[in-house]
This record gives sequence, C-alpha cells and structure tokens, in this order.
Amino acid sequence: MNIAYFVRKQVTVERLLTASTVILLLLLWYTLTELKLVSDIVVPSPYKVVTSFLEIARSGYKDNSLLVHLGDSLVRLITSFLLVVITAIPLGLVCGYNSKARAIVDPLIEFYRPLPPLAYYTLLVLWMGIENSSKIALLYLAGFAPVYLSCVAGVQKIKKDYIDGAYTLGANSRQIFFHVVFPACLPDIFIGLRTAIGVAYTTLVAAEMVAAVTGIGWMVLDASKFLRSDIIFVGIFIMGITGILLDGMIRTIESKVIPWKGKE
Amino acid sequence: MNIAYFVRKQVTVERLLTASTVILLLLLWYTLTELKLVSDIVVPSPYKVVTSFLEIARSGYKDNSLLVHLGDSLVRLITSFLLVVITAIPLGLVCGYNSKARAIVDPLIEFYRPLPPLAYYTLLVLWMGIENSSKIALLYLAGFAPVYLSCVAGVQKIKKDYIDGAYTLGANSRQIFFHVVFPACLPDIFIGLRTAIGVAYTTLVAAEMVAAVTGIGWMVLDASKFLRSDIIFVGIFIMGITGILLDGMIRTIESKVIPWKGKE
Amino acid sequence: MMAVDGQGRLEKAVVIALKDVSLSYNSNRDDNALEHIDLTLTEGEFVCLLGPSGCGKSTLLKIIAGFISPTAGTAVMDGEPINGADWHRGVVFQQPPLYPWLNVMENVMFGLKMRNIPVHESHRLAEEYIDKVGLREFRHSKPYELSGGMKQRVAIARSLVNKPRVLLMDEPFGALDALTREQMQTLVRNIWWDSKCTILFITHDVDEALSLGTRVIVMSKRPGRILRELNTEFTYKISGDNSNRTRYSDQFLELREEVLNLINRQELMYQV
Amino acid sequence: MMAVDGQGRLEKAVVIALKDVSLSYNSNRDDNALEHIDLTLTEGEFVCLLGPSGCGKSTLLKIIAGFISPTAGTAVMDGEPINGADWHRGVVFQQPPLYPWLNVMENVMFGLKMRNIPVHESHRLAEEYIDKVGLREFRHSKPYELSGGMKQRVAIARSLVNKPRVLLMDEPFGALDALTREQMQTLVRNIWWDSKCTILFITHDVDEALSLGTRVIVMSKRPGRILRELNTEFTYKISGDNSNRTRYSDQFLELREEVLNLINRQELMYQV
Amino acid sequence: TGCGKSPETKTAATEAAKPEVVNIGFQDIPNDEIVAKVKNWYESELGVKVNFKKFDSGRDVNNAFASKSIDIALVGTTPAAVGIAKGVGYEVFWIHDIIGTAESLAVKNSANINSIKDLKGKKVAVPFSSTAHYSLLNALKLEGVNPSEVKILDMQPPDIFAAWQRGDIDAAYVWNPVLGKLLADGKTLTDSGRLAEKGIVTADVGVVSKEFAQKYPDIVAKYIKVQQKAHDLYQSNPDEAAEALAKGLNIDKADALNQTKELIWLSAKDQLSDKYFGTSAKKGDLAKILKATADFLVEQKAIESAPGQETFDQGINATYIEGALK
Ligand SMILES: Nc1ncnc2c1ncn2[C@@H]1O[C@H](COP(=O)(O)OP(=O)(O)OP(=O)(O)O)[C@@H](O)[C@H]1O
Ligand SMILES: Nc1ncnc2c1ncn2[C@@H]1O[C@H](COP(=O)(O)OP(=O)(O)OP(=O)(O)O)[C@@H](O)[C@H]1O
Ligand SMILES: NCCS(=O)(=O)O
Ligand SMILES: [Mg+2]
Ligand SMILES: [Mg+2]
Repeated sequence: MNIAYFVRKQVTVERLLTASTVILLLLLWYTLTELKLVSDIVVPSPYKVVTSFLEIARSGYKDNSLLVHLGDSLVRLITSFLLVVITAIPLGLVCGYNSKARAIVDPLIEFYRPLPPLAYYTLLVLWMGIENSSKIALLYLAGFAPVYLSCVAGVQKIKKDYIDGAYTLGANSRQIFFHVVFPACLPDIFIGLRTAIGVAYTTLVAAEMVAAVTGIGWMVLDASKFLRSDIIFVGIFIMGITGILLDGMIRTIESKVIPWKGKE
Repeated sequence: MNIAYFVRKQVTVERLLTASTVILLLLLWYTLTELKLVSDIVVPSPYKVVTSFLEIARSGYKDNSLLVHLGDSLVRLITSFLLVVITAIPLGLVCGYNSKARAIVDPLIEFYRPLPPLAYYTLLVLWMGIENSSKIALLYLAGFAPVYLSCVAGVQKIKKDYIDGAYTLGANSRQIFFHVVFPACLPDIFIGLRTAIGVAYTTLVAAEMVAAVTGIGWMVLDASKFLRSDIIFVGIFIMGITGILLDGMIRTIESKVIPWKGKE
Repeated sequence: MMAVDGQGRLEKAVVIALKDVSLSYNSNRDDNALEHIDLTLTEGEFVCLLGPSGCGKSTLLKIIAGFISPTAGTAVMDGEPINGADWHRGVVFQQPPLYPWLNVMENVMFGLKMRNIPVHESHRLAEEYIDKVGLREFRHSKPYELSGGMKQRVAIARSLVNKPRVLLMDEPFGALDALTREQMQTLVRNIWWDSKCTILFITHDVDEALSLGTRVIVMSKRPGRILRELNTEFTYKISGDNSNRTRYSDQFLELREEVLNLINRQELMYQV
Repeated sequence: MMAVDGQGRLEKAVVIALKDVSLSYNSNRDDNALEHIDLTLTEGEFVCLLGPSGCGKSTLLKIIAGFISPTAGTAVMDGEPINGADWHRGVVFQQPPLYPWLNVMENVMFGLKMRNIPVHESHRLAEEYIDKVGLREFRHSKPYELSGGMKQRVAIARSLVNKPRVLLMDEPFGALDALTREQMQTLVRNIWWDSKCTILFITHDVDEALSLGTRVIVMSKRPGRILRELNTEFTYKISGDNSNRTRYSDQFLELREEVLNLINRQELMYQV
Repeated sequence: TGCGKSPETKTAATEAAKPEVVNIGFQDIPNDEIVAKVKNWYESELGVKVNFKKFDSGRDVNNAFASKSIDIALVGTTPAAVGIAKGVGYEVFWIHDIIGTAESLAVKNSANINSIKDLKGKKVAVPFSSTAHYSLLNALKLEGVNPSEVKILDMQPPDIFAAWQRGDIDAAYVWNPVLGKLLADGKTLTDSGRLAEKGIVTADVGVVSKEFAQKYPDIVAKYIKVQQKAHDLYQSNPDEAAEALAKGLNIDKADALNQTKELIWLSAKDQLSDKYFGTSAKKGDLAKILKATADFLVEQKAIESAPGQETFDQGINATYIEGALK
C-alpha cells in the first residue's frame, strides 16, 4: 500500500476522533445541565452561556461594553509586549554576545525569574500605584525573562563557523552583531516572543485583580464574586480564543520573517 | 596565548562583575533605605528584612511556624507534581505513540493550555470548594500541559531508526513502547517536568489566595494586607531560594537518570 | 539448500525476490522513486548496490527490510510476502541507531531480549559477537563513549548476534575515514565468510563495491532502475597483504572504469 | 614575487610561516594537540595536509586562519604576526556556513559588503564568481534550496570573490559522493590555476591529496607533528580525459602506497 | 497616580490652588459617602474632576495610599490604625459612621452554632485587617476562645457572600450590604454595637493624604461640607437618602433604610465632642480608640509594633471640621 495514501487515511480518522471528542463533550455538558445533575451555579447550561454572551456583547458588563473590557486587556498586554520587544531583545542579544554584559544582567534575571508574579505584584502595586502602570509592569516582567533568556541562548548556540566565517570575509565585530548574530537569532527571538506572550497572557488575570474595573480578567474575577459562572465561562471562552489568535498572529509574522526556519 | 587560560581568565572577570553587581545592588538598597529616600513601607531596610526573617524563623507567622508555611506550600506543590508525573507522562507517551489517542486528548489540552490559571481557578473553587483539593487541582492543571506536550513532542522526534531498528531486532510494538520509546523520551520528560514545576511554583501564590491560612504564598499576600513589606521581602527571598532548590533537585535526578544527555 | 533449475544448472536457493517493484512517495503515481525493479538475492550472496545519490538505493533496502511497502509489485522472502520488519532481515544503518541508555553489552543483547532468549544464553552469544568485533574491553561502555567506527561495529554485532538470514547494510561506512573504513570492510568480509549469511550492501564507493561483492548492481538515477549487474570475484582474492595487488590489477581497474562510465553517462546532478 | 635565497636558488616569496608552533586545548601544557610544527607556505603553492583523524589538522588550519593563537611558537603572514581572522586568509569549512537568511548572491557579496566595496562593483564581482562555479541560474535561491555540492560551490565563490592571498580549506568535500567530489576537485584546481592564490587543503583521502597538491604534508597522530613532506606534480598532469591514466600510473601508486604506509605504521585507533 | 504628583500641585500651593483631579476611594457601606456620590455632589461642590475607586475593604486602601494612588478615602478604624502605625502619611479628618449592628458575626442557620464558643473548629470568614476582623478577634477573646482553634479565613465581602452560598463557610463577620444578604439564611451571634458597649469601638473614618491636605485644604473643607450635606439630607429626608443608597449599593430601598439605622451617623459638630475628635487643642477619644486598636494588632502579631499615643494624636486632625464649621 502507498505510504502517502496510508498517511492521508490516518489523518482523516484522527480528524473524526477529534471532532467526536469535542461533540461528545458538548453533549455531556448539555445533558448534565439539562437533566439538572449539577447545579446551575457550578456548571451553567450551554444555552445560558450563549445568552449571557449575547447579553454582554449587546449591553456590556458592569458599566463597560465587552469591547472595552477586551480592549483594555489587550492594551495592557500589547503595551507590555512592545516594551519587552524593545528592551529584552537588544539586551538579550548584547548579553549573549558579550559575556561581561551577561555577567552583570544575568544574576538579576535569574533571581526574579522563578518568582510567582503574584508575589512581587504586591510590591509593584506599592511602588507604582494601582493604575495601569503596575499592571503593565507585571506583564512586562512576566514576559521579559523568556525573551531575554532565549536571545542569550540563541546567540550562544550560533554556529561558531558563522562568526569565524564572517571574520575571514572581512567583517568586524560590530558588523557581525548586526549582520550575523541578529539574523541568526531570529528563530530564537520568535520562540521567546511566543513564550512571552503566552506567559504575559497567563498573568493577565492576576494583573487585573487589583483595583481594575475593566478587562476580561477582571470580568471573570468579578463574576466569580457573584457566582455568575455563566459569565466565567464566557470570559474563559473569550480568553481561550484570544490566546489562540495572538499566538497565531506571531506565528504568521514569524513565517514571513524567517522563511528558512527548520530548513537549514 | 593559551585558549583555556584565556577562557579561565574571562570567567574570573565575569564572576567579579556578577559579584559586584550583586554587591552594588545590596549597597544601593542599603543607602536608599538608610538615607530614608524611600519610605519603609515601600522598601524595607535590609536590616529590617533580616530581623523579620529571624523573628519569623523563631516564632512563626500568624499561629504557624515558618516550617509549617513552607511545608504546606511544598505539600501542595509536590502532591500536584506527583499527580502530574503519574498521569501526564503515560498519557503523553501514549498520545505521542498513537495518533488516535492523541486525536482524542489533544483538543482538550490545546484549549485549556493558554488559559490564565486564575481564570479557571474561580471555576475550580466553585467545583471543588475552598480546601486543599482545589489548590492542588490548580497546580496540577498548570503543570500537566507542559509535561504532556513535551512527552508528545519527545515521542514524535524519536529517530525513526530507533524504532525501525528495534523491529528488525525482533521487538513488537509493545516492547518498543517500553524499551525504546520510554527511555528515548526521558530527556524530554525531564524538560517537561522542570517546566512543570516552574509553572506550578509560579501558580502557587494564586492557589493560596483563596481561603488559605498557611503557605508561603499566603504569607506574602497576608503581609501585604498589613503593609508588612519586610515580610513580603522575606517571603520572596524564601520563594526565590526554594524555587532554585527545586529546580536543582530535578536537575540532579535528571543527570543521574540520563547520563547520556547531550552526548549523543 | 541447493536446487537444480530448469536448465539443470546447480543453483542456490532464492532468499529474497522482488518482482516488478515500483514505489512512489506521494500519491501521484507518476513520480516514482523506484520503477520496475526485479531483484533476487540467493543464499550466501554478497550483493553490492551502487548508484547516483537519490537514485533509490535506500528506498529499495527499506522495502526489503519491510519498513515500507511497494506501490506496485511484490517483495517476497522465502516465498512469503514481506509484511513489516522482523528479525530475519537484520539492518545496519548508515548512522548506527544504538540506544544511548544501554551499554555495549545491553545493546548487543537487545534483540535477544526482545525475542525472549534466556539471559545466560543471550549473554554468552553477545560476548561471542562482541569479541568478534574486537570490543571486549568496551562491553560496559556507553555508546557515547565510543568512536564512530566502534559504534558501527557494535551495530554490526547487534545485527549479527540475532543470526538473521539476510543482512541489509546502508552505506555503513559512509562517515568513516579511509583507514578505519578498510578495516571495517575486512571485518564484514570475514563475518560474511564465516556466517554464510546473505548480504545486501549499499555504497557509493565503486572500489568498495568491487572489492566486497560477489555481485555488483548499478542503478540508474531517479526513477531508480537496475542498469547493470556484474559478477565479481575480487572479494575472495583480497586479504591483508595482497590487497593492493588485487585492487590495482588490470581486471579490477577495467571493471572499475566500466562502472564509473555507467554512472557518468547519466546526466550528472552537479555540473561544473 | 621572486626572491633569491642564501644558497642562490630562485625561490618564491614566503606567505605564511609557522615556527615551532605548539598548541594545547587545556591549560595542562603536557597535553598538546600540536607539537613543534614548522611550516612555510610560499606564494602560489597548493599544499595538501593528510593525517589520521584527530591529529590536529583542523587545529593547524585554525591557527593559520587566526581563530586560535598557538600556545607556543609564532604564526606569521607576510612578516606580520597573525592576530585574529581577517579577509586575507579565506576559509572554506567542511560544512559551508552559508547564511540562510541571504540568498546565493547576497552570500557571495557578504564579504564585499562588510569591506564597504561599492554595490555595483561588488555586484559585478559576485556575478563573475557565481558564473565561475556554475550557479548563475541559482543566484536568487536561498541556501536551503541547494544541494550539498551546490552549497560548497557557493562557499568557495564567497571566499574567492574576496580575492584572499591565502585560501584555507578544511576537508571541503568530505560530505560529497565520489562523483560530485571529482567535479569539485577539478573546479578547485582550475581556480587555483587561474587565480594564482596559495592554498592549504586538508583531506583524509590520499588520492585526493596526491592529485591536487603541489606539496603533500603527512602528519602524525596526536600530538600532531609533521612526519613527511612530498613534492608532487600530478595536479599539473591531471585533466579530464587522461585523469585515470595519471591516477593509476606507477609513480602515483608508489607514492600512494608510501603515504598509506606512513599513516598505517602509526598505532591505529581502531583495531579489528 | 494620585494628583499629589501632578505638576500643578508643585508650582502653586496657594489657597485657591486646585488639583487636576481628586482621587477618592470608597467602599460599599450604607453611609453618607454613597449618598453624596449617587447624588453627584462631589463633582459639583469640589469644582474639580473626581475619580472614584471602589475598594472591597480598608486594607487595599492602605496599599493605595502607600503607593500614592489616592488622595481621600474611607477606611475603618482598624486599617486606619495600621496605616498610622506604619506611617502611610494620611490623617483622619472625618467620621462617616460609628459601627453598630451593621457589622455582625453571622452564622449559617444550618451550621448549628449557638454561641461564640461553638465556633471552635468552624470556618469563619472575615476580611483581614478590617474593622470586622478586629471585632471578631475581640469577640473571641472576650469569650476566651483562642483564635487558633477557629479556622479564620480571609475573604473580601463579595467573596464571603459567594462562599456562604456555596456552603464553604459556617460563619462570617462582615458588614452591610453583604451582611444583610447573609442573614437571609443566618442569624447573628454578636455585633459591633454590643462590642462597643464593652469598649471595642469601631468606626468608618475619612482619611486624607497629609501632602494633599496641606496643598489643598480648601478641597478637604469642601469635602466635609458635602458629607454634612448628605448628613442633613438623611436627617431631613431619610427616604430620599435611602433611595440614593439603594441605587448606589444595588439593594432595595427598604433594606437600605433599615441598614442605615444600624450605623450611627454623626454631624460635623458632634464629631468635635470629646468622645470623638475633640478639638485640635485637646484630642478626643478617637485617638485612643486608634491606639487601642493598634496595640491589639501588635498583640495579634499583625503589625510588628505600635507607636506611642502622640503619633495617633497627630494622626487625627480636627482642624478641617473646625474650619468647615466656621
Ligand atoms: N520519505 C520520503 N518522502 C519523499 N521522498 C523521499 C523520501 N525518502 C526518499 N525520497 C526521495 O526518493 C528518492 C530516492 O531516495 P533514496 O533515499 O532511496 O536515495 P539513495 O539512493 O539512498 O540516495 P543516497 O545515496 O543519497 O542515500 C530521492 O529522490 C528522494 O528525494
Ligand atoms: N575545542 C577543543 N577543545 C579541546 N580539544 C579539542 C578541541 N578541538 C579539537 N580538540 C582535540 O584536539 C585534537 C586535534 O583535533 P583536530 O580537530 O585538529 O583534528 P583533525 O586532525 O582535524 O581531525 P579530523 O580529521 O577528525 O577532523 C583532537 O584530539 C581533538 O580531540
Ligand atoms: N467597615 C469598614 C471596612 S474596613 O475599612 O475596616 O476594611
Ligand atoms: Mg541512501
Ligand atoms: Mg578536522
């Protein structure tokens, strides 16, 4: 039998299985709530979740429209992400290239990196206030380490021949940094950026825990105080989808910027 | 000049730089607080942090000794970690090996993975109550995905020759799973475990946010309610050190279990 | 296992038979990697397979090993269709896939263990074959402590200890330097001689093919077909001292030229 | 650049001179990779370096290139100590480190760009050398779209376009199959002939060394020393048609035997 | 950040200087502040933009002051004592209410708890570092129950309501309006009014950043006038005040009216009596209440030490009320 044919057939079986898993879960959810086997507070019915979503989409949640909540969350996320991009990438590349710079920066990163963001968030709030700046700082710190670390690792695993080769072709070390180190690290930079946006996204709800009145994360937290599990579900679905979209966006940019990835 | 000599010398310069960075920071901290340039509430003096630590170490924090706090946190962490080990590793390996199993499990993982733990924690609390079980479930979910995913990735990147070779030597597919797939994936399993304990640790404070009365994370959160930034600092230092120790422990086990790592 | 064929000639038994085998890697059947291959390996033969890069040598080997099934035609061993890999056809890969978590001894014993041979028996066998490849002192070393040539010898021992009827080798010495390579050739020749197994040996080195094989098969560039088969006898003559004399004999050089021309005549992949 | 030496003989100018060079990779000076190397490359020479694996060939090349400094002794080019890599000594690596983010043209122009050669000038030069290595049609391809041999040709063009005084090549054809390899040898021989540059060429293939070099240097196993130097002329004689006649001439075979024996006489790393 | 940092405040410190914006922190408590807020009196009377921030309890207000995020806020006496002891940099200038039955120890009917002693081994939720926390700990102490024998959980009022409904907790010490909702299936064991009779007085007070008050005493005075106006409305037309509360707190009007009665609202003039502020010359009992609270917190190891009475005397400032009454 033809291998390709076999592979294709397998893919179809898999797709079917995936689809049926999803459908089965939805069905389970439906029957569980329909037959009132679980309380509405614990698991809202699919119908309720959909209507709550429509309701929120139409008239917002607590004084603000759904777009404002989503927008505010994204503004926090994207501001901090851009800050990460313009600081962590250059710093990481320089520290990867220059062991002295690394010696200065590394101990700081290594210390804060394993800390739970919520632990230092209390300090950030004391230092920067309860407004957006402490929230953005939290997301920034969460996203900084992965990008920094993968830039350093990227520089360090550049083939020595790439560098040596450039010298024998007449480049000086400044030229090598811009014309060899930077492009050679692009794949690692993107790995770092994808991790960073994931981590920052994961920290979003924590950031919106203190003194926020908008944001998808805040919406979920607020809803939990009023046992509105339908709204928690809506929020979680929105977050799931947004998270996948954000990741997809970076992946698209990546494939444009580094067409050679995985083909070396 | 001898390369090795050169390398050694560089290391010394780097060490010096690292040491001076750390010392400089401590000095900055000291002068900043000594000269009262920042309020004691915002940044406590090093002296205060040390005495608070000694005080807590001696007589505990709020009804419980420091060891109880640390112990309770570690019990939550390690219980969930063990649960991850006994579920995510087999599931990940099986799903990596068998595309049908993967088709069933993957969509579930892919959906919850990007979600902020705090968002579904509200649901976990609704479902499992405010006791330890919801906390452990949260840490479990946070740690599950990285281990599962790296097991799947590990199986999929096993050299085809390893498998083909085993068939030509007379192994059947069950034998291959246990004698080839499992050992071949050990490096990836450990990568997953290290990520998992990192992520779980990061989520610890979130877990201890709801209705806890012990735990290092709870201690930090509680201290912030009484403006005890000295205790926040103590807690953060303890967490930093514990985090590094936990990671070191897994690394030690790893080097015992996979002596061939990085030498293939 | 001798048989008399229709013409009354004495013939060795057929072990592997490929009949009109074609293979295409994608479902588009026009794009064949192999086309209309007819190939028979008889008992105790040492067949060397030559051909330009990408012509389908490895593909052919994989079909015989049972890793892939042909798109058209049949592959048969001892009269039974080949259906998946099994231990009757041992394979030595270009990069030996030794298991890094097992030491040399355990690697060699792997097949025996899988086949549930009693431990003491498999132990004895493994030691025997480790001795044969000259690695007694290294039997407790891990693969990453061995050099490339030593790894290749472990892989060969691991295949041989299983006593497969057929041994398939895919450019096993491609990564070795000239000297080590020559030693490995001698080893394989001796083992083949002692064990009387059937060997299919892929190489891109014409000298190697001529000095090892009892039969040399030259394949065309993609889609791979069999261009020519040559019976050679040099392998019997070559041994330690007289090797250069044989290798630079006129007959050898003539055949060598012929094979090279065969390959050269085809359009070349890289043109200067 | 001719000079008359003390004895009144006509001599070409010395380009590279290593004097009593030793190198140890770790601070323990007893553990030398190279010991007491004296080596001179004169203008327009094609020197081939042979030796068992791990004997320090690449190390020697790296010292000349300026990637590492010797632990003892001096390395000099044109009378100036070698201090770091620069474009006067072009290097062709075993695995060509082409930049995957640049296409063939941009890769070839890389050195010219770094040296601030005007764009139109460097464009012209790059096209000239891409033509020379026969890759005109592929000048807009990315490296990952090329075969191994094509990549190697780009790497060679990239080094040559810079017109380095000295070209250092470290087993550049190690990964190529026999046929492509022969074509590449012809290419390098022609380019050397046309450009009159000085070449140091590392290989582990004795035939290759003999058929390319004007001088063949054989090194001992670790710690690497120079065992023997042989002057050869075959490279002038070999060309297209008569190549096999030259290669199997008695003189060639004799030298070949001699070199192999030299290497064989040393204790071997792998023993069967 | 707060307006304390805005450029204008640095340049002009005259009587007429106005900040760009005043940041006011409030809590969900049925008192004068909610009335004034619902009636939109702050914007109109202060003459500057007002930024409201809602806090679940007083401890987050302290954090906000420490980070200079707000200018004026409502806190209970407990967080106020913490803040003054830790030197957050604010002073008490107004009493919104003296807490009576508005803060109570509620137990679930189903929990089968009939006395404070029965709480041993039960789960009691309370917002830590709040007036209710202080009252709960004192109530236990008065009954001779060791707090470590009770499982005291920290939860914010809205979380208490959720946990109560789910059955995660047996009791809670909390204030209205959440308290009112709990009592739908619960009863009270004791309340802050009863504790006050035993000297455990708690109140909700207004605090202002010292820096802000020095720069804009005018704004502080106007703020007091707004509170007095709300107080007057409550005296003259409780119905209208209750209506505003109902709207502000999202409860129904009858509940709102009832809940107002569980707090004691004080007029500006009353606040200057010896029982509360006293005068700027002779400090009243409020400073002593704060000191006593702080001492108790030290005993509970919540804060490491409490300063002397002078610090608390300086921590309350009657001059703004005096000025407003002129
Ligand atoms: N898994 C695969 N999928 C698709 N095409 C493949 C696959 N493996 C090999 N091919 C193609 O099939 C042809 C034959 O490949 P094969 O590996 O058999 O060549 P080969 O003769 O072994 O070459 P080499 O000497 O370089 O090893 C090649 O053109 C190759 O590109
Ligand atoms: N970076 C390094 N650090 C330490 N030892 C090294 C390093 N590079 C090479 N060596 C050692 O130095 C010796 C010479 O190595 P080198 O690479 O020069 O050998 P070679 O002659 O090029 O071998 P090959 O033919 O296998 O390429 C070897 O024993 C090797 O193990
Ligand atoms: N009832 C007052 C609440 S708190 O400010 O003390 O938390
Ligand atoms: Mg092949
Ligand atoms: Mg080398």
